[in-house]
Amino acid sequence: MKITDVICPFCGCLCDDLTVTIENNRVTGVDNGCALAEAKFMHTGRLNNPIIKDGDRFRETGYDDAIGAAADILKDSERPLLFGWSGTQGEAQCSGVHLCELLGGVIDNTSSICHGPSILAIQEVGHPGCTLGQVKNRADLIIYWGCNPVEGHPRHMSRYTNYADGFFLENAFRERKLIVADVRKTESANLADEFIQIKPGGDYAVFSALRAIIRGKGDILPDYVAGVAKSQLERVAKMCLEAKFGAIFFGLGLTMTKNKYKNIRNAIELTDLLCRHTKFTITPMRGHWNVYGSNEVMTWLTGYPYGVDFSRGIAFYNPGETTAIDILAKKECDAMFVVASDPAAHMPKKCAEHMAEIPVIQIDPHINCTTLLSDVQLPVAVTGIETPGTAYRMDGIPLRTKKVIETVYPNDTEIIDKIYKKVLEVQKK
Amino acid sequence: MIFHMITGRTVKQGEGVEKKLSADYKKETSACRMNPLDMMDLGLNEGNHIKIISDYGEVVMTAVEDKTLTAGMIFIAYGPYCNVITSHDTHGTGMPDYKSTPVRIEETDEDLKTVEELFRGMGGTSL
Amino acid sequence: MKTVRLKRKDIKNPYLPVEAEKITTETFLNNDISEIRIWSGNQEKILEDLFTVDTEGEADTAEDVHIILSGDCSKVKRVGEYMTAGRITVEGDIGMHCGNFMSGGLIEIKGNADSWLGREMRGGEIICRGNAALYCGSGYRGEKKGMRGGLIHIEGDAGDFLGETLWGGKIIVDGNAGNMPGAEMQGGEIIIGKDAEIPGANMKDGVCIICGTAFDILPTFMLEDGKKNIDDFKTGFFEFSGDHANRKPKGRIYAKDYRIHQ
Amino acid sequence: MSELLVKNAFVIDPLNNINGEIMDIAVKDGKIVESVKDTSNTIDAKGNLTLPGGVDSHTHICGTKVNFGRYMSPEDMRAGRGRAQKYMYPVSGYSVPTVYANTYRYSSLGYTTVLEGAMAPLEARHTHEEFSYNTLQDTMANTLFDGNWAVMEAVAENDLKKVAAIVGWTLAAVKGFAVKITNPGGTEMWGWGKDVGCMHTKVDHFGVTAAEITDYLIRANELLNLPHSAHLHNNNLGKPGNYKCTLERMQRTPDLNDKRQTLYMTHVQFHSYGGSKWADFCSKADDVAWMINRKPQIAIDMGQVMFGKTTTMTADGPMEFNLYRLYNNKWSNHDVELETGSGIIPVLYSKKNLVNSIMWSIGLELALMTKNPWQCMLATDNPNGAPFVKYPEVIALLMSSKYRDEEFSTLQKDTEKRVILPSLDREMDWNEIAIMTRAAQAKALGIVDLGKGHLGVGADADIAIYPVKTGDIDPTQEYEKVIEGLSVTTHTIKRGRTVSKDGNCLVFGDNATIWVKPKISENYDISKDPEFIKRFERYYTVNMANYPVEEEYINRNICIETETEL
Repeated sequence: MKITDVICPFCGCLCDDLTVTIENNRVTGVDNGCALAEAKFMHTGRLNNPIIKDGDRFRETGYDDAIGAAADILKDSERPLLFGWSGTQGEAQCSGVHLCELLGGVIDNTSSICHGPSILAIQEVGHPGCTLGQVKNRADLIIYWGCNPVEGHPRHMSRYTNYADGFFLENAFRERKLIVADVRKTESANLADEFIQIKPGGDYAVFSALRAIIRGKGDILPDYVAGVAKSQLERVAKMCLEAKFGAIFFGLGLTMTKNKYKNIRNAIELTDLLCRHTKFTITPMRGHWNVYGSNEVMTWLTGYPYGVDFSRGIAFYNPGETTAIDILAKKECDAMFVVASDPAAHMPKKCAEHMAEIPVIQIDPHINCTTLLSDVQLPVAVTGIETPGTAYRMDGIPLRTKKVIETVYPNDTEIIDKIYKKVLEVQKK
Repeated sequence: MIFHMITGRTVKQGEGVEKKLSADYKKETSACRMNPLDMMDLGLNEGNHIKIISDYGEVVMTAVEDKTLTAGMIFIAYGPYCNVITSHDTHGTGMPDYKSTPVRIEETDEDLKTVEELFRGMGGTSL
Repeated sequence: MKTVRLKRKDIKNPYLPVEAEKITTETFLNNDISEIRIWSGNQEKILEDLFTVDTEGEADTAEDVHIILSGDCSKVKRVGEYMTAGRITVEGDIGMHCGNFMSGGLIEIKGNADSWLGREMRGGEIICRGNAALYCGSGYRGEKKGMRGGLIHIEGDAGDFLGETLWGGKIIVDGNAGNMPGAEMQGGEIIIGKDAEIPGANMKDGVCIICGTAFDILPTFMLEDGKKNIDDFKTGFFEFSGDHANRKPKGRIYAKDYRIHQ
Repeated sequence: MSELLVKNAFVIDPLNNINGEIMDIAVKDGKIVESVKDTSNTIDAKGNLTLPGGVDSHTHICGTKVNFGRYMSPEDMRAGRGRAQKYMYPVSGYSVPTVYANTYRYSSLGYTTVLEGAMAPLEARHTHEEFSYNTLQDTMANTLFDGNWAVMEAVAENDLKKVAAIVGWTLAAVKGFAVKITNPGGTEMWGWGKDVGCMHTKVDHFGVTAAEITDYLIRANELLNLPHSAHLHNNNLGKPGNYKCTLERMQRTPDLNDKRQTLYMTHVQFHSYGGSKWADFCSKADDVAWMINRKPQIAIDMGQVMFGKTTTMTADGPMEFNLYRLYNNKWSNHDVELETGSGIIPVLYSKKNLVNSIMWSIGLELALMTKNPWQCMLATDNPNGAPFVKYPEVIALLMSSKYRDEEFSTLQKDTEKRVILPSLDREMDWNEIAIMTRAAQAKALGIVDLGKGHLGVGADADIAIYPVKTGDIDPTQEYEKVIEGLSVTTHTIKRGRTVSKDGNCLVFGDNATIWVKPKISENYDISKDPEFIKRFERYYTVNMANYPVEEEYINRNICIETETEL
């Protein structure tokens, strides 16, 4: 059986044109998808049953037992951290926020370690953006800054930018110019008309320099800015000003490097400035398929996109204080609830060490690094393959991911709702 | 010599995110890619084991040549290996220095740890 | 004059943050301290659960109250929030957000201060004998105006984003400042005794003085002709105008020495 | 199911011509009935003012741009934080608060039905997801067609029925309620950083004008026999001299419907500006009101501005960019492919500012000079003019010239040279306020037949009881009591249940989404049109199969199926 128009639950591109072949309730083929999509749909490495840590080993158990154990840990916690959320359905994210309010915990999603700094920048200066189709149909200049779509978002260029058809471009591939800015010559950079190679940590200065050039203050600049020749910057500024529609995409090369969110603020201010001359937009290359959904859900429920502290029953937000890395590294939480992400694999060692010290509950279909630090893990259905649910694309478009095969596993929402009920029950006692 | 460590996504690392205890994932995330000239300076050949040391820890990886990197820069795919040496300092922004931790590199005879061994060292449980 | 001595009790989890915005001078005008609530993690407590309290003397106005904090207060946040008058002395370290929105009075910290010291401060004075961590004298997320008045004096070093979005008032750091002091500043004055990195990024107005070396000065700052004397002691400083990434900026950086970002 | 009796209610129910009578209201199974047998469940209204539940016919509470307003504004969020209560979740925010905050605050103001003013079809799921948390009001969504490529192409082909076919399919697919046109043509031009002005500039490439787009959508709306009329945010919003554009739009609107208006023009305050630049900016509310008074086919809402901080948000991308250039504060923009755009900036309306003071005056002038209150709804274009929590103050201003004069004396002093407000002595009565806040809105939206906006037998038992005894206070003098009395109901009853009492919500709530599904014959089913499909698949970045909003998103819902001429 072939199922068409399937949405890929891997990266923020949320490609919705996959065709998945199913035989005997197993995915046997994925058409149109990239290598990452194929790996996702043909996944292995599942955890079969709930497990509970017992001494220095795990033992298998039933769902009721594991839910009870999870509720016991959470009810005793004076500062639980609920982390993850980017790899699950919007419905589960909503349940997670409500659970956090009930517990008086801190809820944070993986954006604090991907585009959280972009959000901080947006909160300072706003965000001139658009949906990806706007870029595909109009843009004659594409800029990838600090990101490598060939590796990170393999179909981004073919669906939305350089290799996509465009309504207003006769020959989109030829008419579109591509600029790539990075600290190293990535595969994406090899495709560029103009490659800006910046010394690590120099992005901020380069944005400032471009703004000065566009304001007619180029004369004050030195010959080189962060390793980039002034003549190249002038050329790039000219390309931007001559574009009818320019679209900047940026990645973790800006958020994770020195100056963090200030890099993005500067990039946005450059975009704002260019909008006074022509049309420009800027879009973060969101990583996890539904990380933007976790920001949306948390925003409409709590008012803030990530890093929300409900310790006192009201929402308090201050990334750097209420975000997962800071809390773990400073040992400020006494229990952790992980849903649909693998912090142990992606956080600095000091954070993992604290996870080993405190009780950790994980809701995830797979055995992963966090499993090794968990006290309880409940396996669930894979959202977007075994259970449907809402997801938000990197440009904010909401889509409903599909269920393509049957499963015996409950989904994230069901498990979290059960834990919620159980916590209510034990709190009353 | 101080190297500037950048960590990031790769296709192979992405393919492995749901099988993190596999040999493929280990291979991809424990590869330290570096400029060939830097390798020459350190007397390293492709596949040599190296110890990478930062203010935050040390870890054994495999040296892999990568001409896209300029001298003084190393690239490691996201994963449990680079985490051992990554700075957890977020500078008040929530984001650690995933792309800006300074490290030192030495050749070593030590073996690479498996992912499970790495976590056992931090207090994790074996499966 | 009323003196209130608060000593942090030993508790089982020393890492758990405590929120204690009630520890401010006005609170102790009332002699009944049994109703003073503070939070330890998600648990609402009364002050005496976490502190031993020892009061002497009487006061009719906040001006006459002196709070002395001792014991490990490095996780005690929001002390002196909205303080208008009087005095707080911290014998050791203090947690985040000390002196938020403070408009008058004096806070003296004998140890180190954690991040967001004097956030959105309006007036009064904070002296920190040790180091101050990140975002000292800064604003809040998304808010255009940061500290608007008053004085913060750090005798040690300050961390990154010192005086971010500074709008008014004065910050003095005797030691080094971290990355990006005075980012987005639109007024006020920052004086750094030693070195700093990327000062005044995107500033529109205000003054940032660096008595040591200003590292990685942004290329969008323009070196003005001739050297300047700030006062009798700070002489022969380089003067930069900027940040010229902005339209008609009025900001000034003075530095004893500098390195251009290259 | 349950029965309820509201006793001793001082009822004003304009749609049923009840203007202040003490009555009992009987409720059974969520509807108003003649009488009930079981009187165990009784609310004593004690002679207090009792109105049909409030209806807001133009507000921004749910969806992509509203949420982006929240996302970018932690400084606004911290202004309105509250903790959980038994039936209330924690809330945050003032001008763009969280969904729960909106629904709780609307409920304590006595509102039971709200219309989200702008939903991009491509992002409709988002609006519906948020609707499901807006539990205490029934919800519906204006659906944006201002820059819809297929519509513009059909207009260029002079094919009215095709326009209707596209609109009909889209509304049903995205579970929308009405046709919204925001700066027609302008949002498409904004894709190139341009605007259309008013209203005869041709849109690049598509070759149609704003006037034509609106003309066609007005007629298509009637062909589809939709409950609400076309709902227009006109071109040139916020520009000095734009009143001419407003007048021309009114002038060229035909009268096509005898049950309601043919065109709903929203936040007309922002469209009644004289002058040619900010320096000679002035009110032209008298000209605009004069036209409204001659045109029964037009209904408007005020778009009142109130002083203080708020956040502006609209699908009108180019307008928000112009505002950004004035304020130089943060600015967000979000263009939606093939459909529309949007923009957001925070603003501060200040009494010290001459332009702001004139804007404040214009909104009130419009309401006071529109003779027929059924043609003028009370709204602030929440949160653009002000957050809706200011409605009681707006009402008090309309009821008291004393209050207006007192406020006026605190404005920038040149204001009096640019407006006529001080010369207006009309003071509205309770009945007129009831019309402007529920009855006229329900009528304009075409939902009276669904049982909204009135308290007749068969109506939904959506009832608001305010702690106001109209006989005991003189609203022309005691405006503070008006504000206080209308700010928090003693009871807000939704579908027969008390959902909010003295500002506390008593239930989690269970709203319904009202949407339309025009019945269109096979021949006009645009989703089967090969050319439409081809262009869709080629230029959208979402496959057509993934575009329609699934039933899962509208659990409780009321579908209005309409008989059409297609």
